[in-house]
Amino acid sequence: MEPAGLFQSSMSFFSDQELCYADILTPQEVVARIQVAVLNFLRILSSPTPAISNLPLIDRRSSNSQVNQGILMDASWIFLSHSFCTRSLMRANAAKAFVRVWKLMEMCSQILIQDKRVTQRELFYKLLCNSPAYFPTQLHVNRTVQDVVALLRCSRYSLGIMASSRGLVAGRLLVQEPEQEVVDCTACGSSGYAISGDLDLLQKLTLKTDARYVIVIEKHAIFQRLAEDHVFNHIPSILITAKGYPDIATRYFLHRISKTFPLLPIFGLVDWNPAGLAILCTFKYGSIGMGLEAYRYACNVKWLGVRGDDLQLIPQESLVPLKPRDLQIAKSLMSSEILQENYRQELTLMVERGQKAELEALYHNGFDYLEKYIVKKIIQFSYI
Amino acid sequence: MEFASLQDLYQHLISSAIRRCICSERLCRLSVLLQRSPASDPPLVCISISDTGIGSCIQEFQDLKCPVEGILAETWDGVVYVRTTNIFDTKISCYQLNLKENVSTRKPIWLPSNIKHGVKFSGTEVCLSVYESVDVLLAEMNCFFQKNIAMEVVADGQDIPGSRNDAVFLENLPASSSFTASTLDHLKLGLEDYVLKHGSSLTCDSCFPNRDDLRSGSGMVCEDKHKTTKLVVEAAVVISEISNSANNCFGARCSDTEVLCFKDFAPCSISEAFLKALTDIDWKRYGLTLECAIDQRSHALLKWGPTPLSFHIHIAVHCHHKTRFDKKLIRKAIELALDDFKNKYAGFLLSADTLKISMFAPDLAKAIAGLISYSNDMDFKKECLAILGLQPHQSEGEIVEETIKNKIISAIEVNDQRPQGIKEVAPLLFEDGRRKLQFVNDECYKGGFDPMDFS
Amino acid sequence: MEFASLQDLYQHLISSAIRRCICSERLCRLSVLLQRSPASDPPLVCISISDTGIGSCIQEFQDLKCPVEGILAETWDGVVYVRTTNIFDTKISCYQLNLKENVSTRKPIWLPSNIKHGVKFSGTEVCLSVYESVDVLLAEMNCFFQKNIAMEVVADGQDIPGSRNDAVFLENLPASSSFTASTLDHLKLGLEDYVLKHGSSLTCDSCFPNRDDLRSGSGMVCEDKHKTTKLVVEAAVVISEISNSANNCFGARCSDTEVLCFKDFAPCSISEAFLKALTDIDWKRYGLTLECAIDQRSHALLKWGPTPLSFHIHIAVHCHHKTRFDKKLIRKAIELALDDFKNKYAGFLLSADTLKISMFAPDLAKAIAGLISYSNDMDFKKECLAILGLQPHQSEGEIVEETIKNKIISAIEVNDQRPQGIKEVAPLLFEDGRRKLQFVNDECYKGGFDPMDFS
Amino acid sequence: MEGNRGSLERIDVLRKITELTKSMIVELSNRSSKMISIDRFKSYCTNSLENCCCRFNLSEGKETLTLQRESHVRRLDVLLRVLLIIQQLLRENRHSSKRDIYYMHPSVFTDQSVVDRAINDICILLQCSRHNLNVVSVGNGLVMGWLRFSEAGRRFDCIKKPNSAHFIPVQVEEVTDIASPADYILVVEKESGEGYSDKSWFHGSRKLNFKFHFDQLKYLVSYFERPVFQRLANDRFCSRNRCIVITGRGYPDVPTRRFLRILVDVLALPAFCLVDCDPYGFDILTTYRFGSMQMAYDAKYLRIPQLQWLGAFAADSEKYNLPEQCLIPLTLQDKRRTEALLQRCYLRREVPQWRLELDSMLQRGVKFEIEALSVHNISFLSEEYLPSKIKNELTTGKF
Ligand SMILES: [Mg+2]
Ligand SMILES: [Mg+2]
Repeated sequence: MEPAGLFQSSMSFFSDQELCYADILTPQEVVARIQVAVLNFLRILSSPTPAISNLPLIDRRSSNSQVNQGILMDASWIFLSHSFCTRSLMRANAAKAFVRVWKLMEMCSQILIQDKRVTQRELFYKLLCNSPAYFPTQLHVNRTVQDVVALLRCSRYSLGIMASSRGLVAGRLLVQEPEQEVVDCTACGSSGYAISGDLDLLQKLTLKTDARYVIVIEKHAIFQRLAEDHVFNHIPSILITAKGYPDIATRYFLHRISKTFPLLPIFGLVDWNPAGLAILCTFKYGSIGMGLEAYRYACNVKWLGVRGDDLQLIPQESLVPLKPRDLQIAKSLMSSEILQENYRQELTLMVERGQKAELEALYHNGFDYLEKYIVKKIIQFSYI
Repeated sequence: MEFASLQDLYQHLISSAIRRCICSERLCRLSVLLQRSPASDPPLVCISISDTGIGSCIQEFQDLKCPVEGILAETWDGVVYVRTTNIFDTKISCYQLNLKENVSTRKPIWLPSNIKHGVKFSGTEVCLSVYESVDVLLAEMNCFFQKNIAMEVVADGQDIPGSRNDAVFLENLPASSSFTASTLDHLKLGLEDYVLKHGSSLTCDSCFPNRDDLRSGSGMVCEDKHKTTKLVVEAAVVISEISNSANNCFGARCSDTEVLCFKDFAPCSISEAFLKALTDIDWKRYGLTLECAIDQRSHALLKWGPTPLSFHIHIAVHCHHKTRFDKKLIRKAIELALDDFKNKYAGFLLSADTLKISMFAPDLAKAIAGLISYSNDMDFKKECLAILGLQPHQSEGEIVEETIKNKIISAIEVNDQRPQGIKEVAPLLFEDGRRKLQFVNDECYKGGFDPMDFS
Repeated sequence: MEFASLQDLYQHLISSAIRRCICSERLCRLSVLLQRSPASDPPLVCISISDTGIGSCIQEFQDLKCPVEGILAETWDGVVYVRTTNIFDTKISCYQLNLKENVSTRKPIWLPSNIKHGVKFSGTEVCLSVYESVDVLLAEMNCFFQKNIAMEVVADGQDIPGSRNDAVFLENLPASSSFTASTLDHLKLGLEDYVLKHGSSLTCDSCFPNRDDLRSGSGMVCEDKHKTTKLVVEAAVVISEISNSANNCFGARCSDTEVLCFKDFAPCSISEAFLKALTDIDWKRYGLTLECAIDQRSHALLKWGPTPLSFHIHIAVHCHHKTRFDKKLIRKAIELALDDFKNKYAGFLLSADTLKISMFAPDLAKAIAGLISYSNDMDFKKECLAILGLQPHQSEGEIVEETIKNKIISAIEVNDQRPQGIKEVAPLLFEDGRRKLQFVNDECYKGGFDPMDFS
Repeated sequence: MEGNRGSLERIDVLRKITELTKSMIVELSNRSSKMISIDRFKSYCTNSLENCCCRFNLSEGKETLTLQRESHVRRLDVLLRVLLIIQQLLRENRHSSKRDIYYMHPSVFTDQSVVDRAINDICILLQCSRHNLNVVSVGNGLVMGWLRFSEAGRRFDCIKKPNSAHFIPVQVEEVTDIASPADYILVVEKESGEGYSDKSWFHGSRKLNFKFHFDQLKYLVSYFERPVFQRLANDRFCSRNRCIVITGRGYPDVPTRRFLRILVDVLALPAFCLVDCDPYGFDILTTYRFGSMQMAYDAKYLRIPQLQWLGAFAADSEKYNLPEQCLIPLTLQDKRRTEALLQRCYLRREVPQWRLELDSMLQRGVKFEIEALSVHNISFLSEEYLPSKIKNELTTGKF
């Protein structure tokens, strides 16, 4: 794309406020956005009433999130509305953060111009050497990256920062990377097919499936168990895990599957504890902390298990008391507007019982029980 | 009013004379004559304070109290001779009062009056005789007149044979100042004079060769809440640069600030309320860090910490028509004077926040200059230079960075000059925001714990 | 010795009689006769305490002190008649003493003695007359004899016309116990009897139908450190099961423990030292958690917590030849009794640790039984059953698990029965002892965990 | 060596379980409370060289679990429960992870480390390796580069995309048909550094839990990116260098170490290890080369005695002119840890030059991460540092 065209599209991006999430951009596009930022800054600085322009950052706090309740489908997702927090140089306690944003943009721009990518750790070291006063710890880098994401509204990956994904997929899915052989995810063994952290690549994947369900699994070990047992051949399905709280890439991959195959229901298999529910909700709605990258990858995940109804299948000794951290997560979830009513009831039950149960507790009924359990839940429409 | 010392007494008498001069709203003359009787031992000195002000009434002296015992009692018999006339009087009244008598029972002894012979003038002369050395009195009075900058005083020198006399205060005012100027201007000019002389009678040429090296600001507050008397507080601020360290002048090297205080045209001692007013001022707004305010009787001393200032700041406050000091008005007046100063002189008295922010300017400029110079997009570079008002060939070197830095600093300083509270919100980098929420702090998203916050 | 009440007095007299019986080391008879004078009002009752023990000396009564005032003074004139003879005496000495007289000046009044006519016997009779209801006296004495289990007492009933009398204590001893038994055995048997009757004179058939339901242990400590008197403390422990809850008997349902205390064959009140001895015992070694020990005057009450026991535990302590209670000896004696008990009855009074360990038995048994029953190696199964002493057809069901569990529990209990201190410690039997230091920690992986050692 | 390990049939393990069971009930029937005696293994000692008798396959003594101590009975309870689960796994020929086992009785096991210990104890008792019990680790390891192999009949062809990461197979023992044209194997640590996590939530808990919940730590570690590995991937290192790159992502798990061992044995390639210049990095290095204390009983199958230490060395900070900010002073804990490391007998015995390097770090009092090398130039690591070091190693003929 020629520079002028890029400029044009970048300018229109900043004036078109219908988009409130981070785009996956090419390095050229990101550089163009940074250039617009520089020009605007200089113009305002050199105007007859000179000023240091404030940085409008999309507000990433929960107070700025809203729930979009689907009318036709029962899908809902959160999005960030168009309110900003503002970074200003003129506020002494925020001035450093303001300069950090520009310093990071400078660094990213250099990296992108060189057509390189760095890890966040390398970025830290580079910044530590350039400006030790501004970036004494990794945390400062991480926060500033979020600011830049919220300012330029492009994904972290687009800024030239390498992302890795913990995501794995197995089951009845054929994946083809551009100019590569087709990978059959039924034949990847119990370790599955690793989801790349390169969102650009994920965007370009060709996907094919004959599955009837997508099953999102909280735990790697459960995923392995199901993959080892070839559960996807008995229940025609695609298995996905992010090994805990999902990363952007895994969520994006799931999002792509749900867009490519809109008729496939997605089931979530998580622990019966507040963290399990939070993981489910992160797949379903996104999370505020993921910043702008979170919300566009919402998927309508149904909660298959473990739920309060299943406690009869679990021996008492496998129920563990809730810990303070669990209660903290529960409290935070409770306060979230997003949480649908029947989820809220489940959470209330956990808190009232003061207990939690892990997915593995179902093994009490034998290692092959998990498969039967999934089948039973699906055919009984026992998901919420 | 009661006096503990001779100094208090004659200072009061001089201040009253000055007030009468000011009230006459005409050019007046005030003279103080010290005349020693050569015969007496210890030496008896006659102090004569005469003015061409509006004339006095007997009540002015009737209420003065003097202790029967103490130093004053030993040096002075309590007797004052007063000669006074108002502009429309046909004669000059003369009387004698013993101020050591009880106030309520005190009776003036009327002396024969002098006929004015139709000449229209007004004035007062007060005489008293004290046992005191002329040198001591002269030194004290010198000191008094040096500090008394709340008004312009012109004193004639009289050369009477056999007496020792001295011009205690003589000043050639610059052409710009005139007797028609407001009392606030007088205060400011007076403070400037005081600063030029470092508070000493000798003008120190090595420090402040001329008035142009001084920068000053002033402010005034009135309180007029349906009260009969209008309360007015005036304040003036003068800043002088601390000159090179080779200068021997002590006052020029110490960055502490003397705050002079006047009440109804007379110097006055420092009250609790006055000190409180000084400490209550938000000095940080002016880039100053007050360490402490000390009562030095004749003035308040402000000590700046932790690093001393790189310039002198001098402050004078004048309260009119006030029976007591109003903390808030004093504070407000000084702040207005400081604000006035800031608006007149960009880059001076910048707030602590602004100073802090300014320190980021070089880094910010470097980052933005970096973004320009690393770019391989020539159009972009050209456009940037154009906006900065630079020529295309100036793209290299540190000139871009320097230009941006200067622009940033000037924008920061302009921002600081805006009066507090109505600080204008700077434009957004991308002018598209519909709802601006609020400013975020450095660690902006620290507080809220989001359970789903695990990106 | 001084007495506050009539009860104290005659209890002392009876105890002295018992002591004389015990000292004679022969089968003796002790009788208490209450005889009312029908004529008197308030009724005068003659109390006669006679024994066939070793006989007394006058000193025994000479030292007794009675208050001149108080209840005792009202009901009793202070006069005791004593008739006594030793085995080698030829006559029975008779004398009268007024115990209300001052001890130092008190003089016995000698009455005519009775000739024994060559018959060899010994014994003492003490008579006194008191104003008291026979019923009250009888009830008090009954109570006294019920608790006084430190010795076996046989009282003859006497049926004298015109007198009211009662067998205050009569017991058919089991064949096994004999008068040749030691005082320790007497204590134990006495405690058993006391338990069987729940401390009431009525034997409660519903609770403890017979002595076989009781389990008991006893222990004795002597202190003989070159002292002239040998200090002996004996203790007995009896455990009875708490029967079904339908039982109305109060004592049977409350799991608190009464600790009876005797001194030189007589019940005695509870001292501080005694309570301290009780609380000092390491009850956890016996699986008991002492909540508190309360002084109930006639006995100490031990309350168990937090969960009440599922059985009754009864304790009696007897100190001989001691002027004061020795905390350590008492504690030791009780612990010996408890140890004796544990050794006799496996599974009882297991230590808290052992109880905790025992709780793992079902889980361990379940796992081991699981390893056997899930195995598809038939030979192995058969072999295991053989080792466990089970028949091949018993391989199914819970019998294997139950058997293993019992074996585990018995292995655990065997360990608990070993006397303390020489408990076998075999946690880490290294074949070469050089490394012992490194692994002494039980939680060696946890404690000595190397944070960098992840695999 | 391989043969031994592979040939241990399930049936043999099951038979060993029955023998163990029998021995326990025999003890019980004799009213003996000694249930089990476990050999102790260790991978090193801290004795001076003369007194050291560490050997990799000899037990150091026995630990007897009795019914007399609560701690022993608890351990027995866990051990028997785990043994029962393992018996079931073996009978059904299923595989399970340590974590799966933990979740079977979470309230009894209370912590993953308890289960891990029981599994180690069982391995020692049954004289087998963890995989013989059908207990597999959730692999964290990654491999890329010039390598082709099969796992349980599935082909893995890393050569096709030499710059993308592949998971190290879970069932390492089933790996066959290993083929590679590579010149060497490069092992990189990349555990995270201080403050690496984005999540302040974890940030706070990390240090607290560090010591006792290493399982949790691992979970965290897996959370972090793998910078050096990614750096090499991003720089297309394997396209320019014929090599195999492996990372265990911090402390390597059993499959990663076993996989590396098999590669080294089968391919007979030199293996180089690149770790941070800090005590953790060094400990990771020793874990690869000598095995860990926990798995000492199995060290003979896990350690890689041929592994060479490539860097980063303390002297590199000067050699490559690292800015001062990148050099982090050793904390007191770091120093203690380093001193403890220096005591390990195998360093004196086998790699005295490593000791010198470690000691040099201690003397300098600073540590740094591999990423610090990229400060001047992002591609420095892959384009200069590694090639020159490896060339040096290969040409000086240490191999
Ligand atoms: Mg979970
Ligand atoms: Mg490291």
